[in-house]
Amino acid sequence: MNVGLEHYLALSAVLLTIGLYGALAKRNAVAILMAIEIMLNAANVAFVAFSRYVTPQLLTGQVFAMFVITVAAAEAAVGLALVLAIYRSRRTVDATQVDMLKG
Amino acid sequence: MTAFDFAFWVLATVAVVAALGVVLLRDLFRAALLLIVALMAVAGVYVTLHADFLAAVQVLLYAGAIAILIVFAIMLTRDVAQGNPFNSLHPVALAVSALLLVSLLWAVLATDWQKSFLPPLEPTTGPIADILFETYVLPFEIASLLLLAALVGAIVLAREK
Amino acid sequence: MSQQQNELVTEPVILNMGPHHPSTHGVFRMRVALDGETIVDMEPVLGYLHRGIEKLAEAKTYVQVVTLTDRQDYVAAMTNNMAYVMAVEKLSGIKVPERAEYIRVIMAELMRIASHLMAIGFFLNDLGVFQTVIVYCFREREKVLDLFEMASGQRINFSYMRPGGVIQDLPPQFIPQLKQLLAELPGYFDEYEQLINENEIVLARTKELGVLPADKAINASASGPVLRGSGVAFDLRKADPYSAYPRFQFDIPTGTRGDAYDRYLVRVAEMRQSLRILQQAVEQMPTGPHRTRTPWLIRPPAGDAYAHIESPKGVLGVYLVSDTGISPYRYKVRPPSLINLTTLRDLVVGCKLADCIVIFGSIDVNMGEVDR
Amino acid sequence: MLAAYAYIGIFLVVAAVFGATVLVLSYVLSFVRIRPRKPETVKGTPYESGMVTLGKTWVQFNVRYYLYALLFVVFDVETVFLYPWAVRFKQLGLFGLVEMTIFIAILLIGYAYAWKRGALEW
Amino acid sequence: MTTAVVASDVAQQVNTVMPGRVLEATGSTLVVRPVAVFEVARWLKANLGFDFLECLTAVDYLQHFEVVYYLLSLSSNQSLVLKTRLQGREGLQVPSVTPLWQGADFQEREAYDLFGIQFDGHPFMKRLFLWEGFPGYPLRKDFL
Amino acid sequence: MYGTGILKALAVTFKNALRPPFTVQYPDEKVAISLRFRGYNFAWYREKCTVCCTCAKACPVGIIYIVGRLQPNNAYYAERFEIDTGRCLFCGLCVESCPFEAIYMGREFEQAKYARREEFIDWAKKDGDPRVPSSWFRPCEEAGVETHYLQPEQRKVNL
Amino acid sequence: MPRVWDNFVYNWLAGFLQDWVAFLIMGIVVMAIILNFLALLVMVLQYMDRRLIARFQVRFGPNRVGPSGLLQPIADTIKLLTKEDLRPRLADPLVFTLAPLVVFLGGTLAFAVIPFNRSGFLADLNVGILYIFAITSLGAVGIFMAGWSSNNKYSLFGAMRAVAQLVAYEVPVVVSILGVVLITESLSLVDIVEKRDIPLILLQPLGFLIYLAAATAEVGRPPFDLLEAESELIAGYHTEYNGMRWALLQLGEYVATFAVAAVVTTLFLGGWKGPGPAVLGYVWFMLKALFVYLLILWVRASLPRVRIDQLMGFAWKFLLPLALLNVFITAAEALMWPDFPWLLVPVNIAIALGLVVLWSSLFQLRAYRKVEA
Repeated sequence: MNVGLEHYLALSAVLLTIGLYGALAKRNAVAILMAIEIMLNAANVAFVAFSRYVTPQLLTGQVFAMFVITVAAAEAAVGLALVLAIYRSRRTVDATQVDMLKG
Repeated sequence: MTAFDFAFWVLATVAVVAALGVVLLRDLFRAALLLIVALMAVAGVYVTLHADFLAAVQVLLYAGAIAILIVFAIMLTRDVAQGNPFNSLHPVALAVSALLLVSLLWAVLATDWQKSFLPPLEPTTGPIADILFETYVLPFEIASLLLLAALVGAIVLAREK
Repeated sequence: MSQQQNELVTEPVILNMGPHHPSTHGVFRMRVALDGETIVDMEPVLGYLHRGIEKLAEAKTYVQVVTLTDRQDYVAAMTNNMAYVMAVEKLSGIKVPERAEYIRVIMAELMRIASHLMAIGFFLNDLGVFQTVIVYCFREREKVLDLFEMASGQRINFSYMRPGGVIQDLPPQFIPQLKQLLAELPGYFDEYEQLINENEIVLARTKELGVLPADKAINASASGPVLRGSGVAFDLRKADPYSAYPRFQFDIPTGTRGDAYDRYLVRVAEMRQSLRILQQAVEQMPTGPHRTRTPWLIRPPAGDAYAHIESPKGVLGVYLVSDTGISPYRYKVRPPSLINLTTLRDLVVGCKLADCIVIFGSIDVNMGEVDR
Repeated sequence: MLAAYAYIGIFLVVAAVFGATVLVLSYVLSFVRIRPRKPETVKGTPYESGMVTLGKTWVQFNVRYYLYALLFVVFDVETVFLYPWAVRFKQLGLFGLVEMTIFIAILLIGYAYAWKRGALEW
Repeated sequence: MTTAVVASDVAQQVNTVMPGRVLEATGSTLVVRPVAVFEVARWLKANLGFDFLECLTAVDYLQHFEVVYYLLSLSSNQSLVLKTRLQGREGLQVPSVTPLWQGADFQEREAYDLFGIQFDGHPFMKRLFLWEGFPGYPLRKDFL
Repeated sequence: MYGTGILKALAVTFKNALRPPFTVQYPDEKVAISLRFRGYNFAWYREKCTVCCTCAKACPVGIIYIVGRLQPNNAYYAERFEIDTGRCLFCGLCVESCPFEAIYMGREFEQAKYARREEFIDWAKKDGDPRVPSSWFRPCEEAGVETHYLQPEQRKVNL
Repeated sequence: MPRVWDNFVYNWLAGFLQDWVAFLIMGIVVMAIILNFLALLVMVLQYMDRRLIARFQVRFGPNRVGPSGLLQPIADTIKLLTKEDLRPRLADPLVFTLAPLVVFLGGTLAFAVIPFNRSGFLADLNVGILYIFAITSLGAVGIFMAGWSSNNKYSLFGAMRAVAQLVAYEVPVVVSILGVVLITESLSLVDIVEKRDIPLILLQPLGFLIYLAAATAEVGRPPFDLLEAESELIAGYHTEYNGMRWALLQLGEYVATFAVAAVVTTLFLGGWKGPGPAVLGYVWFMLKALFVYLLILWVRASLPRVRIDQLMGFAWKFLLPLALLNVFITAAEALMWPDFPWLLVPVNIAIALGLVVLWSSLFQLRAYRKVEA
């Protein structure tokens, strides 16, 4: 079977699942962020695959992927800064132990 | 199997294995390095999709910038020695993820996608610019606002004082 | 800084700089506590070159000790010889002939040039010039050492001076060659100044760095270019003129801010003043004996004597105690390098890792002299 | 287009093999007694100016590194948008210039803020 | 030319302020009691302007140890030798002059290292050249 | 200012790059050393030596070892005259102290040996060897010899 | 298909082999040639380095092995091959071994897109410039891996500095090239060379200066060699490396430096263009690239190293604003004179000089010592 849209979507799904699993199951906040980056990449793969196979003459999907990357950069910057801030006050990056809102 | 298929399978395998490594490895630093590998493999996947500009962006931004940010965060939070353990929700997460995977795959395979068989555009840089700077002007400017907000917010959060 | 602010920054790295480090000028060791790149604490650890020269001297005759003094500050051995023989002369009341005094001054000033050349070369090396300036400086230093070799037969460990004068008169070729060198050197110094003085990177790296205020420098007994760089015009050649120095015209160059750059500038200016002194010494050179006859085994009367000279590194003092024996009862050196190091910790704390090396280089110590 | 990338992919593999070969060659030489192999405890210690290492090596680093990385990420994203703009600039014309000026201006606010807050100081 | 101050004059002045501190005054050498070193040094620094401690050393005379301070005044270009004698061979103690002159820091440590003289009030009285635990004090005459 | 200092520095290094090297190709090319050079290969003259051992006493490190034998004519004959040149300071005090001008410093400097014991040399056994005495402390040796040291400019430069 | 492969060998191979097999064989042969050329080039560069530095320092340099020391690099290689393999006990073995490989790849892969001649390139990418920037930043990751895994504090400092340097200079590097892209409207290196007849250094003098400074810094060459500052960090990130691993690190570093020279040649100096027949393109390219390398070398022999905070300040406060200004000035020029006539050459040079002077008087590389509150 020739590689086509379904393959890319399947790859995207697998990556998304791995990312989700990591994001849900990890203790370390930085590891969770890394898992989220994988999820965003999975979404990007889907975007670009659609762009390639559904609208090959229109690169909207790729532009969307660029915006996603931008968002990912912003998310990583703020997320990691948050992790640092939490680490500063709590001396831990264990996401399960961070329950600030409870006071 | 064509060379194109071969490339896809290799890249997809590398991406998935590296992503699994990111999630499963105990050594956080190695996990971060594997994240870079995974991101590069995804860039390769973009290339197979004729999105070469995006692939370069991916390597430049993800592998070059975001990954370095993550590595710095690892060094700053000093938890490398403690490793990268799973939390108590581990089995639940596994179940949820498996469920998601099954449903997603089912959706992917069951849907009859409207494919177009036109040749892809080449080179991509120009058309992207056209869309970006003519159709999506507002999102583009908002992206800069987002980046500004992220910058300011992160500096406020990360500063020592 | 309060505890709150400091939380994410703490956990200093303890780093050993030295003894086997490319830029610790021998075997100096700094135990540095770093926060990121900033130095929060520093402790100098000495003694890797301690050979017990002071103890050894107690078992040698007065003349034999001269060979030990060569090995204290091995880049400026001539001045070590001079300080020591001056102490012996003071202790035993030996008069030195006029010509010998002139020869001594010539040697001391040449030594100052040679030592400062090396200091500048290594200073720039510490700043990160890939060995270039040091090679240039060694080129000139070699010429000075050639003169020394001509007079004393050695390039490093001269043992040239003896109580009562110098061991041997200057060879006939010495003065012409010295004159030639005196004509050449200013051009080379100009070249260094062109290479270094206006270089933006050098300025950025050394200005306002390691500032040693004058009062602090005096309090820390700093001497030599370190003290003069802080703006204190204290030079034993003027303050307590010895040997033939009262007869020469020269100035004491001083700095204004007391930073690493000023110390460098003072060194260059001092080399030019040394040239001036040499010029005058060559012109005024008297004839006569180069040495008064002294017995092979000197037996000074009981007592103590302290002689000090302005060595390239600073005030080099020798304290001798005699018990009328043939060897010193106590031989003590006041090493300028060691005492100039006193302020190092204060200068270094708060700087960057790279600055630490530069400040250390700007003080210009010689570990042979520090540890003895 | 894909062919060009295929070359690069092959080049990557060939270069990696080349690099690995060099390492392996050196490793093989230790079996034919050309390369010495005399392990010793001291040889395995990290070099720290000839002294025993004090304290931990992998310690927490200063947060200033992170602030720089942060700025870097934001401006790297910016440059990524600049490139397609530059390629199509002559078509976009004045409108493109205005657009990009606004974009950069907004980011420069952040830059100025970072400068003001001392994120550019070490 | 650095002039050596006449020690007997200084001794007189010191005696009027702090009687009984000075033991002996010959030439430019002032010998004081060990306990009085810091006081006298402080007085000398404050009143006679001896702001530069050029040299600090010790000598082992077998019966006693002598600690020698070679003081210099940069303003008036005068010099003075201050000495003190410590009897006995064990438990030697002198007040440290480091609070007055930072330059005494390493020199006192050196004297401690090589002679075993404790300088009270020194902030960091550790061996300078030799390692901690070195047996004995090498510059003493009874060492080796 | 404005990077001119950097340009000046570059100019200086460029100027120096055009000069001939000042170092020498050591084993092929040797810089002449001064007549007073206190070096290796002591020149010892048996006929002048009276085995008074002044040199041994003058030596700060005590590396001169002399064995003498009283001859029938009431003169001493040096059977051994050893200097451990491996530990020698080359201070020249032995030369200076010799009352009979029997020992001279040499003008050699290539001293490397394969073992320490080879540095322990019995000069009494090297009677016939050619001697290269240094004129250090013995100005009489200076006569007739010229060229003190080679100026780098005079050297032939081969790159 | 690049034309360098479209030759008789390929046709001959394709005559009796399957198309893709011929393609593969051809590819591997060409790549092996490029790799060996790079390895040889590094030897030459290293020899040049040592000889020329020696010239700047008025000494001889290596001259004992072979005529004029020409065989010195080979002797060094043999020595490095036969060095004992040492690794700190607490080092991370996998990362420690892989790091030199990554550094090597980071430098080498850039050469895949650099056109040595009109048709002398491996691949012509539409995003060639971005590819080079993306790939060379990989080298910094390798350096970071090397320093991190060595379990040595000096190495770790070197690694942190390497990444800090990458982080600081990537942006000026990328922005400074934008002027060139604005003029040539392409990201492909081949197009950029083909597009204009005059070397772009004349139209983009400021961009050239910024790129040269920033790229030198990015590959860690003096005066920005903080990652292996020998007077501070002994050897920085490769303190613990020896033997062949070290050789690979050095190889990667030299290749990366030469890549900078090659990129400068391609973008600003007109690449392979020069008088003479087409084959001479290779020669012209190499000559230009070696000239740029010589400039970098000359600076190395003359200038002291900057401090880490000055390094970062220089990138963020000096180079980045200038590069952005350069982009806008070029854009304005492109609006007014889309063809970039010759008239703009003196104008641009004047603008460049003026801006450099203006900016350096605003921002002085002054010594900065933080006063603790």
